[in-house]
Amino acid sequence: MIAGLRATTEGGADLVQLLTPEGERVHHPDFDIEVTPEELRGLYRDMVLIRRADREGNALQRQGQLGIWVPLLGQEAAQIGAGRAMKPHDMAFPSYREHGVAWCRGIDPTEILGIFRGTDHGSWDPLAARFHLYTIVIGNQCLNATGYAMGQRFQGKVGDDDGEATICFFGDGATSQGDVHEAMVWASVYDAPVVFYCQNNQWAISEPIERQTRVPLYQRASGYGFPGIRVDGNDVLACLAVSRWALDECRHGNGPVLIEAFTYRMDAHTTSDDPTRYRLSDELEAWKLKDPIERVRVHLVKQQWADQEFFDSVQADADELAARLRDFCVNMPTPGPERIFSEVYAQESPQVRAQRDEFLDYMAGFADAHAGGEH
Amino acid sequence: MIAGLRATTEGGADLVQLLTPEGERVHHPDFDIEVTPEELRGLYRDMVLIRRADREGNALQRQGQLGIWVPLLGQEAAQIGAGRAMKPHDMAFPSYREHGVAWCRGIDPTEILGIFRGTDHGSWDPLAARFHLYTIVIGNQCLNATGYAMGQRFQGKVGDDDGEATICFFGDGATSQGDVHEAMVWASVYDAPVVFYCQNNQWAISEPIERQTRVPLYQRASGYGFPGIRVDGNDVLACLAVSRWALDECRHGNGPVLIEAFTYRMDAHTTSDDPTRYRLSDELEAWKLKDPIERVRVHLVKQQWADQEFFDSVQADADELAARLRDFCVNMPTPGPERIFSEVYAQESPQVRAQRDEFLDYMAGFADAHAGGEH
Amino acid sequence: MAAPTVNERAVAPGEGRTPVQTVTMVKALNMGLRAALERDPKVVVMGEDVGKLGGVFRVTDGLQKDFGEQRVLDTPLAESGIIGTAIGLAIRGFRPVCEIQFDGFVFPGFDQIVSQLAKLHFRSQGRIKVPVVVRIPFGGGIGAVEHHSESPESYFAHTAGLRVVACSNPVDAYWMIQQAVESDDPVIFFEPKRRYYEKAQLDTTATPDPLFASRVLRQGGSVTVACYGPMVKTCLEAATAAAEDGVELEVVDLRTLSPLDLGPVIDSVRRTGRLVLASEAPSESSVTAEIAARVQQECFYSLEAPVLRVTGFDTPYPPSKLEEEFLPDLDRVLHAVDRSLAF
Amino acid sequence: MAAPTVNERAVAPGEGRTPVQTVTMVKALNMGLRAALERDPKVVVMGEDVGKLGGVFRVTDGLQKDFGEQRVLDTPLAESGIIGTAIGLAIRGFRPVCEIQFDGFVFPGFDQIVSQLAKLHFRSQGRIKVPVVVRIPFGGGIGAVEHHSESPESYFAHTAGLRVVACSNPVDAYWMIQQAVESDDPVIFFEPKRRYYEKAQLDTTATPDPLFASRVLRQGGSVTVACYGPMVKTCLEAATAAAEDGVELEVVDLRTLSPLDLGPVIDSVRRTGRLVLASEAPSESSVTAEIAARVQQECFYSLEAPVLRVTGFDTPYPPSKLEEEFLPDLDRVLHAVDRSLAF
Ligand SMILES: Cc1ncc(C[n+]2csc(CCOP(=O)(O)OP(=O)(O)O)c2C)c(N)n1
Ligand SMILES: Cc1ncc(C[n+]2csc(CCOP(=O)(O)OP(=O)(O)O)c2C)c(N)n1
Ligand SMILES: [Mg+2]
Ligand SMILES: [Mg+2]
Repeated sequence: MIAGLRATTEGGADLVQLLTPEGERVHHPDFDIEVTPEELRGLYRDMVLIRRADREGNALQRQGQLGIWVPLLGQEAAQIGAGRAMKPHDMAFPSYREHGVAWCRGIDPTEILGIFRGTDHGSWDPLAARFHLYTIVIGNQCLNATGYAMGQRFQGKVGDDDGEATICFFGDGATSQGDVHEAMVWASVYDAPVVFYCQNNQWAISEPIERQTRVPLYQRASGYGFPGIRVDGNDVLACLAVSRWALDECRHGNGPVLIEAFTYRMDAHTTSDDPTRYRLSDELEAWKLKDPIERVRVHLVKQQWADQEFFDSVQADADELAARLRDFCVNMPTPGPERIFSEVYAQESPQVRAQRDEFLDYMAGFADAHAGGEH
Repeated sequence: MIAGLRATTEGGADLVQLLTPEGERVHHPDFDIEVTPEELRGLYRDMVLIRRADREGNALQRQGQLGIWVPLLGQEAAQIGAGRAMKPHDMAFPSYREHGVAWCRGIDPTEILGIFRGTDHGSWDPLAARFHLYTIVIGNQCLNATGYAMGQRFQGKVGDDDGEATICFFGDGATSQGDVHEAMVWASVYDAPVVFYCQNNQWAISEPIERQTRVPLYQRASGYGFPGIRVDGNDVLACLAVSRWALDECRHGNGPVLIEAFTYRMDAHTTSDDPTRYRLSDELEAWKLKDPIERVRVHLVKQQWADQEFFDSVQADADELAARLRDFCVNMPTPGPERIFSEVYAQESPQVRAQRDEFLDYMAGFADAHAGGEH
Repeated sequence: MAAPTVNERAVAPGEGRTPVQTVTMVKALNMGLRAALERDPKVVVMGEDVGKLGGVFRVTDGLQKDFGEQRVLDTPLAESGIIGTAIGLAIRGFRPVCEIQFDGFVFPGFDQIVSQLAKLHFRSQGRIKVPVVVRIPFGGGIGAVEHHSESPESYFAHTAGLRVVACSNPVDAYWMIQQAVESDDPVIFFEPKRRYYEKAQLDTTATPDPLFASRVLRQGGSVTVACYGPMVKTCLEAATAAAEDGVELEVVDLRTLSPLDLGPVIDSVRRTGRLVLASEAPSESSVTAEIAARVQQECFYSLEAPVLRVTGFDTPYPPSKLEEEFLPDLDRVLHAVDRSLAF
Repeated sequence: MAAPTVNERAVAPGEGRTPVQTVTMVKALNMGLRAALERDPKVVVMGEDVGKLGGVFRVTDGLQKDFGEQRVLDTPLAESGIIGTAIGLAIRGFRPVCEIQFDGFVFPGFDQIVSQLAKLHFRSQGRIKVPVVVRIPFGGGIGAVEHHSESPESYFAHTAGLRVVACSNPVDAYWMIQQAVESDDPVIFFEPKRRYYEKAQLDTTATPDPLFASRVLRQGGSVTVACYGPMVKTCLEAATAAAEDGVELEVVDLRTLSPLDLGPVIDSVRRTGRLVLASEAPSESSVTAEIAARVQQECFYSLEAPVLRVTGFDTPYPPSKLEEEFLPDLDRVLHAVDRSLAF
């Protein structure tokens, strides 16, 4: 029986890789791309900056400025590769860890902070940025993304190079949710132009991938009749290449596609989590050798596509971003209580209005009473 | 892309078949079985009798004795094959159409009538019969079956010829439900001894199988890492053989297994349905030639395994069963209103008791008032 | 939205036809959906069997034929999928109308309704609108098997961010479904299936009442009776019967269950001093509980009797041979009226 | 069941240890679950991250280590799967205790709860028992992101066939979880997560109160205050504050939300004539609505003021920086008490 086959097996032939952990450029029969030095420097910069922002998020949480932070550490390549593969009119539906994709959509990391500080649920305009709000209920966004993609198709925006596509992000744990399955069913029977992008970071909080599947996740796609590809999720070039191909397939009308980006969550699940309770440091050490940024740095150096000045300037940009983030965070205003009652409905609800008015009155009276020294 | 491949394609090599529509015995490298003349006569009798019961159900509905009937017409082989493959200690979780499986579990068809007459939700003891109650919410029972099978395993009832297994019935439409997916995920990661038995009868009410999938349904299994097999669902021998094999795999610890029984719903979805609105009679005519009973009859005759006397006696048994069903049905008592309030909880709820007492009082008073001629 | 609204353009499709006709609720809903599909190309109808079959109750009969498979979608069989993709379509700018085949089958889609549909407008600070209508044929009385006769409205009324309405007659059905489609908020739209084939005169040139407003259907000074959906007819019949005994019931059709429009109920109770609520749903933590809680507060000094509720029992819906006993009927309403008057 | 029940055998695991100890609610629940696992081999604990991690709140800490992977199951990530397989295990004779990681994540499992868990006993005329416990850490106040602070109890209270309870302190938590496991009915078990780390003296040799009973925690003659879960502490503090002003609150911890045990509330209201209900949940069609509806009926002649409710608003739970405003606090309870007294 198949029970012996480990889902975590890092498939040799299965795994699309264009840049080895050692920084060697390798070639792939189906998914090769050419990148210019400038492009590669850009990808490097993206990854360094978003990692820096991520580390700052962690620090801000430790210092009590954020309630929680959800780190992306280790998943920079998976996210930047996919994010940079998107065309402006493509749409993305993130989970809650896709700060790197947000970055590629032009969303400043400051716009994410409110979610974790507790002042809002994301301050960007999801329609303008073509990047949906973070979705926390595992799997929900996959159906929403599929519906959106169906809409792209119904509006005739699919069929050629100018077509639109949607990409949907979710984790290895999410693959067990019924919603993710239903999304794949819908996408396949409506030929929806949606790329299902699963970041298999090996863990769903404390549960290893074996708790979700017996076989590699990309194989799920065959059961629905669309292609599934496993890509080295720590290889930004491979992620870019495979994502670009998949989005192109979708925009041309050959969707959906499933991508499994095989990567690793280098940090805790969130700042509330304590991974020492459930995983060994060995595993972490092994994955450190596959760092997504380091291999690009090595390659840039080897190819002489970047010099120290470049690396220094990226570092400076990163530090500036971090400082800006920190500054923004500590100065973020807290919304007033009227926010509780605002935008609950598009058309105002008399009931919510009454509750708001009563509460604001009460608060005012309370302030008066305090002013007057009474209870 | 794969979009062109039709899910309804009756796969040549894919389809396990042991008895052709013409009544020819064919052999299969993996799933062959030997049946004695007596066994085959038994299967024939099962199918004829359950079809007769089914037709009587339809008639009883037409005559107002039942509120609705859910016909199995055309699916006799799929159900009798699976039902007869079960060992006494195996457990079954039906959907709502499995009258043939119920029959094999020793449940008299009269015990099903209450569901459709509106007097109860099935009068058999599901634990004693090892046949769960009918489940109407599509897909729910697949998770319940998987949990039950996990229990069989946890209790050490799996591992050898004496092991136990569970079989779960659902339709082609059901495969789209999240619950069915989650059941397959759970079953695979817990090695649960459960056979997923999908009767693909080509239709989910008015929706053809293409609305649920691009590719044959049995292929779903490969995405979870367990075997999926498509069997000719109108061939009782093949259904028996494949089910027996699958149940044996499970009882030995090699579960789960998915079986797609490729068959056809020859009647309406239910007596409330009007299939002329959505499907052409051509299709029906083509499937008539593949009748599950007729091919067995032909084979029995050709092999001289049965004579006219046998066929007549089966017919007589069938007529007797129908008469008994009718008789039972028209004489079924209607439960009193106290049934509304009974067994809502294992431990009586004071609230339900109060509502019952108040209502019964009210009914009594009402009767008195009527007796007294007042309103 | 550039398209004219139902109020601006109250003439039904097929102008030139006589505007007044006798229609069943099924027909009225069908006409309403047709009008919505004609008025706005962003409207799509989706659900199980809504296409060729026209839905198991034929509410969508003929729509796929006339509007095509991209406007009227036969979906795969999964309610979370239906709601979840409808939300995605709404984010893209569509106005999906989802059919849930029967009340008891809305629960697989409950998570998408509660976690996404109800919250996206608030979450996005109004940047995302999700004008999804979820049509649910609800209630009992049709002799069906389990899960086909439930009254799940309270689950939705308890969910902030949703609007919940119930129609009670063909005329309202015609207008309310169009207004629901035009609402920029998600609307859970309950249709009393046992009233589907009852008829009324529909004037498609009339001016409809607002969607989120309750309405006094019969005036009377003895006891106020508030109800919705399938119970409206029952309560009107009860009022006729009571009148013969000289008891005048004021019957309010609530129409909107969330937000509630209790103004007419409160006005009425201030006059009658008595309120009976009628609903098929189990009473515990329900819409009728909410109304009782509010009215006892708003009308504390006017109430001459406690607010009484006539409801389904706090049990699962019974096998259908017992539904006549389970469902509140004219007699149980009158019994409550009597008890109220006896206080 | 052959195993001794919690009442028959009230001594905690590790007898010989001192029976009285100071414990947090998390620790009390952990001890209670441990006792249940020890007492009956059919008990299994299952959910996301309940194994090695011991649950995100550590309620199941150490249980997998001591009872093994077949008694304490880290499940795949899907709530319908958790509940649905727990039901199957229960049919097979097990007594599963499911953990839902946070309140807002129960909805993917809602269908299995409403359609199967709640109805199987009734459907099978008592032949099938489904003694499944669904533990849900609920309520706000911990500064979390969306979906982690909700109060969904009313959805379950509205569902016939379920029992719904909420503990408010470590001692109750210890006993109630064991009693819930022993209940032959499905129990939705709410744990007030913002009280998880508060402490109390637990005497594991004491005799617990029955599970489905409310309890007067503080006596007083001015106003009755009924509450549950996280609001109990708030209301007790309010009572202390009120006492300084000479107002004596009688505080009832409801404990069981379905079936409700309103006897103590009604007795109290008959004495005080006033009732304030407190809950974090939105008020519309909620448990507090139900209590108000019943009390106005049962105590019609005793009430000197309408029943008042202090609740979360009818809005989605806000971003956490606003939760202090959203959640009813001591002052809002006292404000309602004042309003009640002013009638
Ligand atoms: C429906 C639901 N159940 C549980 C949770 C709690 N939860 C948040 S993240 C998480 C693990 C997700 O794992 P995976 O899908 O692999 O994504 P990752 O966090 O590793 O990126 C869980 C269980 C949730 N957010 N939603
Ligand atoms: C969750 C749910 N949604 C909708 C329905 C209504 N319904 C009953 S049977 C059916 C079609 C089922 O098709 P399939 O799974 O192929 O089984 P078949 O009836 O063909 O045996 C539908 C939509 C239901 N029972 N449950
Ligand atoms: Mg993960
Ligand atoms: Mg079918």
